[in-house]
Amino acid sequence: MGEVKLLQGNEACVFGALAAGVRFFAGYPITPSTEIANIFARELPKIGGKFMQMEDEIASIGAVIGASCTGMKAITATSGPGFSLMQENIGFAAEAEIPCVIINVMRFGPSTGLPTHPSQADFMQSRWGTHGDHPVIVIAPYTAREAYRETGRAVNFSEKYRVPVIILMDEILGHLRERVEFKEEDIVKEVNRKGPEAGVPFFPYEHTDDWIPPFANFGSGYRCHITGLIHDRTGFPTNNPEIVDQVMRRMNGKIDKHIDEICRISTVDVEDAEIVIVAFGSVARSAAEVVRIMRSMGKKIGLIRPVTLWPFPDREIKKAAEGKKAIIVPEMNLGQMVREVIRTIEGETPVHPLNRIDGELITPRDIIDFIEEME
Amino acid sequence: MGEVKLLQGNEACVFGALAAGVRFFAGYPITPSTEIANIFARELPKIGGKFMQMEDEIASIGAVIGASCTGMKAITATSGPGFSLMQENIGFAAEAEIPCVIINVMRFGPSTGLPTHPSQADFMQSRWGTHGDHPVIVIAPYTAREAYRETGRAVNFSEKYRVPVIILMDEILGHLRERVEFKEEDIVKEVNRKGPEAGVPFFPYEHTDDWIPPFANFGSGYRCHITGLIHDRTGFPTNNPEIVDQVMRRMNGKIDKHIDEICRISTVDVEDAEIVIVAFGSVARSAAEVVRIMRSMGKKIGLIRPVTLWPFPDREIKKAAEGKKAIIVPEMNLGQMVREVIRTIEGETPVHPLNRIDGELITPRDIIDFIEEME
Amino acid sequence: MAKKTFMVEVNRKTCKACGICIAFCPVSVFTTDHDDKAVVDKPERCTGCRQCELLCPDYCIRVEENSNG
Amino acid sequence: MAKKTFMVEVNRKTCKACGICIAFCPVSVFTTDHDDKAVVDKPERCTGCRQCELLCPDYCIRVEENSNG
Amino acid sequence: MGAIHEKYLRMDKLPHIWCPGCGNGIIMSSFIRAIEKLGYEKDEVAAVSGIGCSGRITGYMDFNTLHTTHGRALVFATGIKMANPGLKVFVFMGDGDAAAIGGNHLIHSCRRNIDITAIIFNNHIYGMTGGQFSPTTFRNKYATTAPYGTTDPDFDLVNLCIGAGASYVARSTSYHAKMLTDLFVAGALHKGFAVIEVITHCPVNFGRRNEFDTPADMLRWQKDHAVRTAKADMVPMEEMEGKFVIGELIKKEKPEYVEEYDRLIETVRKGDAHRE
Amino acid sequence: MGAIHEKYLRMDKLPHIWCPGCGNGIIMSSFIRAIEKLGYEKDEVAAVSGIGCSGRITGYMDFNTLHTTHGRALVFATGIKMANPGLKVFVFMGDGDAAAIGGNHLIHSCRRNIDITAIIFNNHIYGMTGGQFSPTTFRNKYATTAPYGTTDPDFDLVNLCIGAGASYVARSTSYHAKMLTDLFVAGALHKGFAVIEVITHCPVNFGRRNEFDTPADMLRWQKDHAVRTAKADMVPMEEMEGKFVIGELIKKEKPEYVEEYDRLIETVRKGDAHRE
Amino acid sequence: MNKRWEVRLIGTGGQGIVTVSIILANASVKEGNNVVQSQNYGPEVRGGYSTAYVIASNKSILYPKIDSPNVMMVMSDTSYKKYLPELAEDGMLIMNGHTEETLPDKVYFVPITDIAHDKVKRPITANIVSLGVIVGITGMVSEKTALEAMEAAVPSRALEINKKAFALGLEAGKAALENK
Amino acid sequence: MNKRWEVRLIGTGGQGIVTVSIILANASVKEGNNVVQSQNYGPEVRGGYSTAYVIASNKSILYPKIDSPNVMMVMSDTSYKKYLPELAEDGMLIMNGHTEETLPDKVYFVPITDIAHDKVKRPITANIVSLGVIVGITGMVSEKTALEAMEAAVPSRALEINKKAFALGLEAGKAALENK
Ligand SMILES: Cc1ncc(C[n+]2csc(CCOP(=O)(O)OP(=O)(O)O)c2C)c(N)n1
Ligand SMILES: Cc1ncc(C[n+]2csc(CCOP(=O)(O)OP(=O)(O)O)c2C)c(N)n1
Ligand code: SF4
Ligand code: SF4
Ligand code: SF4
Ligand code: SF4
Ligand code: SF4
Ligand code: SF4
Ligand SMILES: [Mg+2]
Ligand SMILES: [Mg+2]
Repeated sequence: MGEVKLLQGNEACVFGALAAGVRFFAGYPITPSTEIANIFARELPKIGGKFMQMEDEIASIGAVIGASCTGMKAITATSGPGFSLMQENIGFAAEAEIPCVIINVMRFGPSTGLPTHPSQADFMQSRWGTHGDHPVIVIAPYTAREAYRETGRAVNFSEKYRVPVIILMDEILGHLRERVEFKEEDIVKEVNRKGPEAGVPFFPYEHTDDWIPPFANFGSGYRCHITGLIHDRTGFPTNNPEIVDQVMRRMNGKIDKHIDEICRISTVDVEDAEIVIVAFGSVARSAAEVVRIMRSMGKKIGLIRPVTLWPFPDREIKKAAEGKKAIIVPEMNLGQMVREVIRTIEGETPVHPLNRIDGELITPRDIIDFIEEME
Repeated sequence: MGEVKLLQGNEACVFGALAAGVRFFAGYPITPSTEIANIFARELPKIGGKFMQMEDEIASIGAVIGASCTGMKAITATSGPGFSLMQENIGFAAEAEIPCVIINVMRFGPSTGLPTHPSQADFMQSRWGTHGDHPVIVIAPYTAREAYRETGRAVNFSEKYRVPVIILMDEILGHLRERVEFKEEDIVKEVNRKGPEAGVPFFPYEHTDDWIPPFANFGSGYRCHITGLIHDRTGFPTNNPEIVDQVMRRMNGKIDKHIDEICRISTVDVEDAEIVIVAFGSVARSAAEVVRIMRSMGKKIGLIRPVTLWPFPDREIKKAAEGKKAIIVPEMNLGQMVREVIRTIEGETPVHPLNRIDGELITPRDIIDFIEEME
Repeated sequence: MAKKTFMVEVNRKTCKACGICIAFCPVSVFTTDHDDKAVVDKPERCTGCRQCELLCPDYCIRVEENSNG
Repeated sequence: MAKKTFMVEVNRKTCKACGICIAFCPVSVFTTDHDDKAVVDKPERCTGCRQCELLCPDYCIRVEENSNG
Repeated sequence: MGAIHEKYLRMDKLPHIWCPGCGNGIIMSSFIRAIEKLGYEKDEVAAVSGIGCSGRITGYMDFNTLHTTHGRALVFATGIKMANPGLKVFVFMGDGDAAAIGGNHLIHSCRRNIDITAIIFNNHIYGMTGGQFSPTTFRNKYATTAPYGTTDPDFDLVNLCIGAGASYVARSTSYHAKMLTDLFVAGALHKGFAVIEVITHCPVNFGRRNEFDTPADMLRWQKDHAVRTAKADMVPMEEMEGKFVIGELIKKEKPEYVEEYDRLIETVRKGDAHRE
Repeated sequence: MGAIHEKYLRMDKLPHIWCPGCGNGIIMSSFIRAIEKLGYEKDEVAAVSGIGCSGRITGYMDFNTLHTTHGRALVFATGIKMANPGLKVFVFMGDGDAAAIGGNHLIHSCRRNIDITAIIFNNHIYGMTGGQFSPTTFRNKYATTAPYGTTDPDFDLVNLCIGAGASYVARSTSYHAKMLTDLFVAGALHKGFAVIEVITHCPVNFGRRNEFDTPADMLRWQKDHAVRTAKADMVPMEEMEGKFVIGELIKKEKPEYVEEYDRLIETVRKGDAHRE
Repeated sequence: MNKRWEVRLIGTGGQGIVTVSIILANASVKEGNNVVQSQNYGPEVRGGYSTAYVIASNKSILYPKIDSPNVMMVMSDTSYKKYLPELAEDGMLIMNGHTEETLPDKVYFVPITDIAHDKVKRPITANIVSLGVIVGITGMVSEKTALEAMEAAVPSRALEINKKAFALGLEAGKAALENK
Repeated sequence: MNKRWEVRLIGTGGQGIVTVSIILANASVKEGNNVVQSQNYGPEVRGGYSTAYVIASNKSILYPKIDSPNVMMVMSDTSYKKYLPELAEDGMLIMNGHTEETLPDKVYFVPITDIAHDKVKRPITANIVSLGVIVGITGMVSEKTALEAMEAAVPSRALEINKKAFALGLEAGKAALENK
C-alpha cells in the first residue's frame, strides 16, 4: 500500500483481478480492451495462472465458465461486438450460477462502429443482452484506481453471489494512464465461493437462508450436475411450475436480497444541491469537474455517480432527487441511463438528458452550457 | 380473402412473409420456432424462393442480410438462444441499414431454460440486445391472424425504413392452431425499398427529407460500399464528430420520425375504464378475456395492447393512463414492460406488475384474483 | 462338462418395445407380447453371447450363466 | 535493334518508404532519400521486369518502355 | 440393468428420455464400460455435453457433469481441463452440436490437441428439434427441412478432424458396441485430443422419414456399411462406395496443450523465458 | 499508379491505411489484375470482407462492396450468391477472420461448395488489433499475447479446407504477385467454392516482433520457403521441413450449391419432387 | 353448434393424439366454429405423457387453455377416477379399455387399442379409431366433416385403412353411448 | 511543481511519441504529481497523425482531456502557425526542424530528427531526443527523473544509445531556450 504508479485503466483491471485471486483468463482480442489480454498473457504464467486465446468470444466465455466449474477464478475481457457474442453463455452462467467476470470496455457502436472511440451505449445491453430473466451485476469504475478496486470487488461478488459480474468501462478509461496511489481501502480481500457444508446433505441449488447455494467444485467429490435447463435444487431439470417459480425467484432475487452490499454510489455535494447530475464512468469525471467549477461560482450543483449500475440504485437516486430543481443525466449515448432515472423518480423532479453521440467525451463545458441554458 | 383456415401461429408468419414478398429464408432450427423453418423449406422452392439451413444463427442472420443486399426480401426465425447469438449481426443490419426480419418465438429462459414453455422475457433484449445505440422495430402479434398480418407489416417496415424488424411471439402463439378468417384488412400489400432516383446524384446514406436513404441493390449498377463502421452519406467510414453526430441521429431518429405509422396499439374498453390492463402477446388474450368477464360483472376494466412494442408507445400509454385508478401490467416475466410503463407514466397513476415466471400462461383467473385483491 | 446354460431376464417395466434384442439375438430367444415388448420365449437356446444386453438401449436385459447347467 | 530502355517513376507523395522496390529491383535502379523514400537513381539499368511495380504496396511506381531506345 | 449401470448411472433419473430403440442408450452403456475398464474414479471424471438428444447423456451418468449450451461443450471442457488437468474430461456431442454450430470449436480443439476425449453421436439428423437435416446428412435424404430431399453435401467428420490437425480420430457405430468401448478407452488413453465419431441411429426422426421401419433395420444398415480399418485396404474401391471405415483412423504424437502451457509456466517462473 | 489501379480502385480513398510495406497492398493489386483478366464488369462483382486490416480492402475497390462483421464475411457472401447468382462473389479475410472466429463458416463453405472465391490474407497475426497470435501463427513466435512465444499449434489452412471437402484450394504468397493473379483467375473460374490462401507479411505487428527488420526481409522469407507444386514432389522430405507448397493444391469436381438448389426448385415447380 | 367444447386428449408420445386433435379442430372449423388447438410439447414427452387440446365455440376464443374440459379421452391409463375431478360438470370421459366396474354416467370405456389391433389389424390406427369414438360419443362434429378432415390429414396410401378405423371407432362410440 | 502542465505531442504513427508521453508522465508521477496520459487511437492513425497527451498537476485531475495545451510538440510538420491558436496563453510550441523566420516568443525550432540522424546516428531515437528537448525547454520534470523514467522504458540493449539521444536533446533544448 501507499504504492504509487502510473497505471492504465485496462492494466488496473488486470491487477485488481489478480489480487482477487483470478488465475485464468480466456479471451479474444478486441479494441479497446486488448491490453487486458496482453497483460494477462504476460502476468498469469508468472504466478502459475493460465492464459488462453480462444477462437472467438463465445469460446472465451465458455472456457471461463468451464474453468470456474473447477473452482478457479476466471475472467474475460472484450468490447461491444464480442460482448454481443458472449450473451448466450452469459445467460448460461447466470442460470447455472457459475461465478465469472466479464470486462466490457465500451467502444462506439452499433456494429463495428468507431472501434477506437468511447461510448456508454452498452448500458442497457449489459443488463438485458441475453434472453430470459436473469440476474447480473454491472459495475462501472471511473478512474484507474477504481478500476483496480472494482474489478476486485467484481470477482468477489461473482464468487459470493454465484453470478456473472460485468465491469463496464469506456475506451477513455480503458486507455487512460493515470497516477494511482493505493490506499488501505484499495486492498482487495479475496472472497471465495461457499462450499458444501460437512455433515449436511448437499444440494447444489439449495434455497439457503441467504439465497446463495453452496458450490461444489468439479473434482471435489460431489459429482453435481450443472445445466442451463431450469433445474430444481438438486440441479436436475424440472418443469414443475411451482418449482420453476421458486427457483426463478430465488435465482433472480438473490441479488436484490443483497442489494445494500452490492450497490455502491458515490456522491459529491448532493445534500444542498439544487441541480443534481447523475453520471457514470468517464462522463462522471467531467461532471465532477463541473461541480468543482460551478460550486466555485456559487452554484449549487451536486453529482450522483452510480458505481454499481445494475441493479440500478433506485432507492438512492430517488432519495437524492427529492426536492431538487432538476436532474441532469449526461451520457455518451442517446439516453439509456436516463430512462432508469425517469422510471425511478416517477415524475418527482424534472429529468433532463444530455447526450453526445459523436464519439467524443462529454466535456465540462458541455454540461455547464447545458445547465446555463436550462436556467 | 374470406378464406377460412386452421392456422398455427408459426405457420401464419410464413404465409404473411411470403405475401409480403419474402423469397429467402436462412435459419437454424430451434424450439419453438422450428415449424417456421420447416414450412419455409416446403414453400419457398414452390415459388422460386430459396431456403437455406445454415451452420448456426450467426450465419443465418448473416446470409439474410447478404441476400437483402441484392434486393431480395429475406427473413429468419429463432428463439432465445439463437436470438442472443444473432445480436451482433442485428446491430450490423441496423448500422448498415439493411432491411431484414427476425422472428423470435420466445421460450422460457435464460439459457436453455424450458425450451417448450412460453415466456415474454425477451422484451427488453429485443430492444437492447446488441451493443451501441441502434434503431429497431419490434412487433408482437397475439393471434394467428395477426401473426400473418403483422409479419407482412414487419417485412414492409424493414423495407421502407431500412431497419431490422423483430417479430416477438411466444411459444403459445407459435404453436397454437386456430381458425383464421382472412378479411379485407388482412391483405398484405407489398412495399419495396426506395431505390436511387434517376438524374439525382446518389448517396447510399443520404439524409433525405424522410430520413430514409435510398438503397441501391448489389448488381444494380451503383457499386456502393456498405460497412458496419460509422460512415458518412457516401457510405465510407468517418470519425469526424460532427458527421458522426448527424448520421447517428438520423439513423436512430428515422424510426421516431415515423412513429405514427409504426406504432400500433389496440384497446378494449379503455375510455371509461377505472382499471386498465396493459398486456401484449398471449397474455393479452387472457387480459381480453378478463375484460369480457369483468365487464359482464359490471366492473370498469379496459385493455391496452401494444402491438408495436418498440418504439414503445409512450404517448398512447400515457394518455390512456390519465385519470385511471390503476394500471396492471401482467407479463410472463419478472417485470420488463412494466418498467417502460412506469417510465412513461411518470407517477401519474399507480402501476402494478403481475408476473408469472413458472413457464405457464397467465390465466384470466390470475388477473381477476389480482384485481380483486388489489381493491 | 455339461453345455453352459443361461438365464435371460427382460424388465418389462423399462422395456420400450424397440425390437432390437429380438432382431439381433442370433438364436431367437425372444418374442413379443401384445405391447410389442420383448419376452423371453426360448431361454434354453441362449448361448450367452450377450448381444442383447449390449444392444438394449434401455438396459432391460440381464443374461446370467446358470451356475449348474 | 537497339536495347529497350525504360522510364521509371516513383510518386514521392504516396511512397511510404517501405524499401521493397529497392530490395527487389534486380539491377539496383533505386536508392533512398533522407526520408527513406525510394528514388530512381540509375534508370538506365532498368530491364523492365516490373518487379518493383508488382510489389510496391502503394502503387507508387510506374515503369514505361521508352518509345525509342 | 447390470451392475455396471448401477455403479455409473444415476439410477433415479432413469428411464432416460430417449425414444424406443434410440442409439444413445447403447452408446452410454458402451461408455460406462470404458470407464470401468479405464478404472477411473467417478470423482475424477468430468463429462460435458451440448444441447441435443445426445446432450442429455450427462444427466444420467454419475460423474461431474456439465450440460452446456448448443455447440459449445468443447470450450467449456477446455476451460475445465486447463484449470484442473487432473480431471479426465469427456465431451459428448450430437452431429449438429459438434459439426454445425460447434464446428469451429471442434476444429480448434483438434488444432490445440488438448487432452480431452470427444465423442460425437452422429445420427445424421437434428434429433432434439424434430428431424432437420444436419451437416452430416447424406445427399437426397429426407428431413423436416428437406421435404424434397437434401441438396446440401455432407461433411466427413473424420476427414474434417484430420484436416484440422487432430492427433487421434476413430469411428465406429452404435451397432459395434464392444468396439465402441475399446475406442473410448483408447481415446482416453491417448495423450491429446481424441475424437471418436459414433455413427448412430435416430429411428424416430431419421429412420421413419428415410425408409427404415425399425431401429433394428438401422443397426443392420450400420453393420452392412461399416468396414473395419484392417479390412478397408483390401476391399476394392468400387465396393467401398457408400460404405465407411470404422476403427482408429489416425493416431499420432503431437505435443499436448496443457502440458505445453505448464512447461511455459515453469520456464517463466524460472526466469528462463526469452521475452520479445 | 497504373491504369489498372485507376480503373478498379476508388482513387479518392487512397492512400490506403495499410502500414508501409504491408502485403495487403500487393494482394489488392494482384486481385484487380485478375478481374481485368477475367473481363468481369465492375457492376457484376461483389467483394465482401470481414474485419481486420485485410478487411479494409473492400473500401478501396470499385465494386459492390460489403465490409461485414469479424469472421462473418462468408455467410453474408453466401446470402448474396444465393439471392443473385449472377454476381461474381469474392470474399477477403484475414487469418483471424477466416480461421479463428470465422473458422466454422470457412469449413461449411467448403462443404457446401457454393460458387464463391475466398481469399485469405494469412499474415500469421492479428494485424488490426495490434499483434496477437492467430491460429496460423507458428509455434514459438512472439506476439502481444505470446510474450514468451506461442505454445499453441497452428492450422494448415490448406489441409483444413481439404478436410472440410473443398473442391478448389490453392496457396501462394504476397511475394509471388503474378502467380496470385493467376490463382485468383483460376479460383474465380472454378465452379464451386475456391479458397486461395495468400501467405502475406505484416511487417509492423508480426515482423518487428519476430526478427524481420524490414518488409523486404519478410518477402525474402516467403521466396525462400515457398516450393511450387510442380517441384514439391521432387524435393526430398527433409528439405520440405519448414517450407510450404504453393500452387493449386486441390481441384476437383463437386456439384455447385446454388445450381443444385435451382435444380430442386425446377423439380418442385414441375411437380416432380418426391415428397417424404 | 351452440356449445363450447373443451376437449383434452391424453396419451403417450407417438400415439398420434395430436393428429386426432388437429383433425377434430379442422372438422370443427369446417362447421363454422371458432377453434383453437394446442398441445404440450417437451422433450420429456418422448415416451412420456402427451396431451392435446381443442376448444371449439361459436363465440370468439381468446384465452387458449382449458381448465375444465367437457370431453376427455385417455389412451394409456385405465384408472378413470383420477381424471374425473378435472372434468367439467357436463363432461364426458372416454377411456381406452375394458372394465367390469359400474361406471358413473359420464364415463365411457371403449377398447380402442383392441379395435385397432384386432379389427383394423393395424395397431397404428388406434388414434383414428379414437377419433371415431369421440365423434360417436360426443357428436361435437358431424361424421361427415370429421371424415373429410381425416381424409385431408392422412397420406393417401393409408386412406382406406384409416377409413375403416374411423368407421369402427364411430360404431363403437355410438354403441357405448347407447349402452348408457 | 506549482503549475498545471497540459502537454500535447503530435507526430505520425511509428515515431514513438506515445512512448515519450508515457515517459514524461512517469517522470512527473515520480515527482509527486497527479498525472494522466492518453492518446488518440485508431486504425486511421497508421501512417497518419498520432497525438499523445499528458496532464500533470498537483491537484487531482478528473476531466482527462486537453483543451488548450501549454506545451505542444510537433514532429512532422513545420508550419507552426496553424498550431499557435490552439496553444494556451503561457504555452510553448516546439517544432522539429529549422527555420529562418523570426519566431514568436513561444515558438522553438529544434532539429530533432537531424540530431537523431546525424549526431546519435540512429534515426529511431528521434523520440528520445524529443524527450530531452521538451525537458530542456519546459523543465516540467527534472533531468534526473526524466532520465530515470526513460531508462525504465527502453530495452536494456538500447539503453546507451538512448542516453546519448536524451543528452543531446536536452542540450539542444536548453540551447533553444537560451537563444530566446
Ligand atoms: C443456440 C441454439 N440454437 C439452436 C438450438 C436448438 N437445438 C437444440 S438441439 C439442436 C440440434 C440437435 O441435433 P444434434 O446436435 O445432432 O443432436 P441430436 O439431438 O441429434 O442428438 C438444436 C438445433 C439451441 N438449443 N441453441
Ligand atoms: C466480434 C469481434 N471480435 C473481435 C474483434 C476485434 N478484431 C478486429 S480485427 C481482428 C483480428 C485481425 O486479424 P486478422 O483477421 O488476421 O486480420 P488482419 O488484421 O491480420 O488482416 C480482431 C480480433 C472484432 N472486430 N469483432
Ligand atoms: S445372450 Fe445372445 S443368445 Fe442369449 S438371449 Fe442374448 S442375444 Fe440371444
Ligand atoms: S432391446 Fe431392450 S427395450 Fe428393446 S425390445 Fe429388447 S428389451 Fe425392450
Ligand atoms: S522494372 Fe525491374 S529492373 Fe526496372 S526498376 Fe523495376 S524492378 Fe528494377
Ligand atoms: S515499394 Fe513503393 S512504397 Fe515501398 S519504397 Fe518503393 S515506392 Fe515506396
Ligand atoms: S429423436 Fe432420435 S436421437 Fe432423439 S431420442 Fe429420439 S430416436 Fe434418439
Ligand atoms: S498492422 Fe500489419 S497487416 Fe495491418 S496494415 Fe500494418 S502491416 Fe499490414
Ligand atoms: Mg444428431
Ligand atoms: Mg492476420
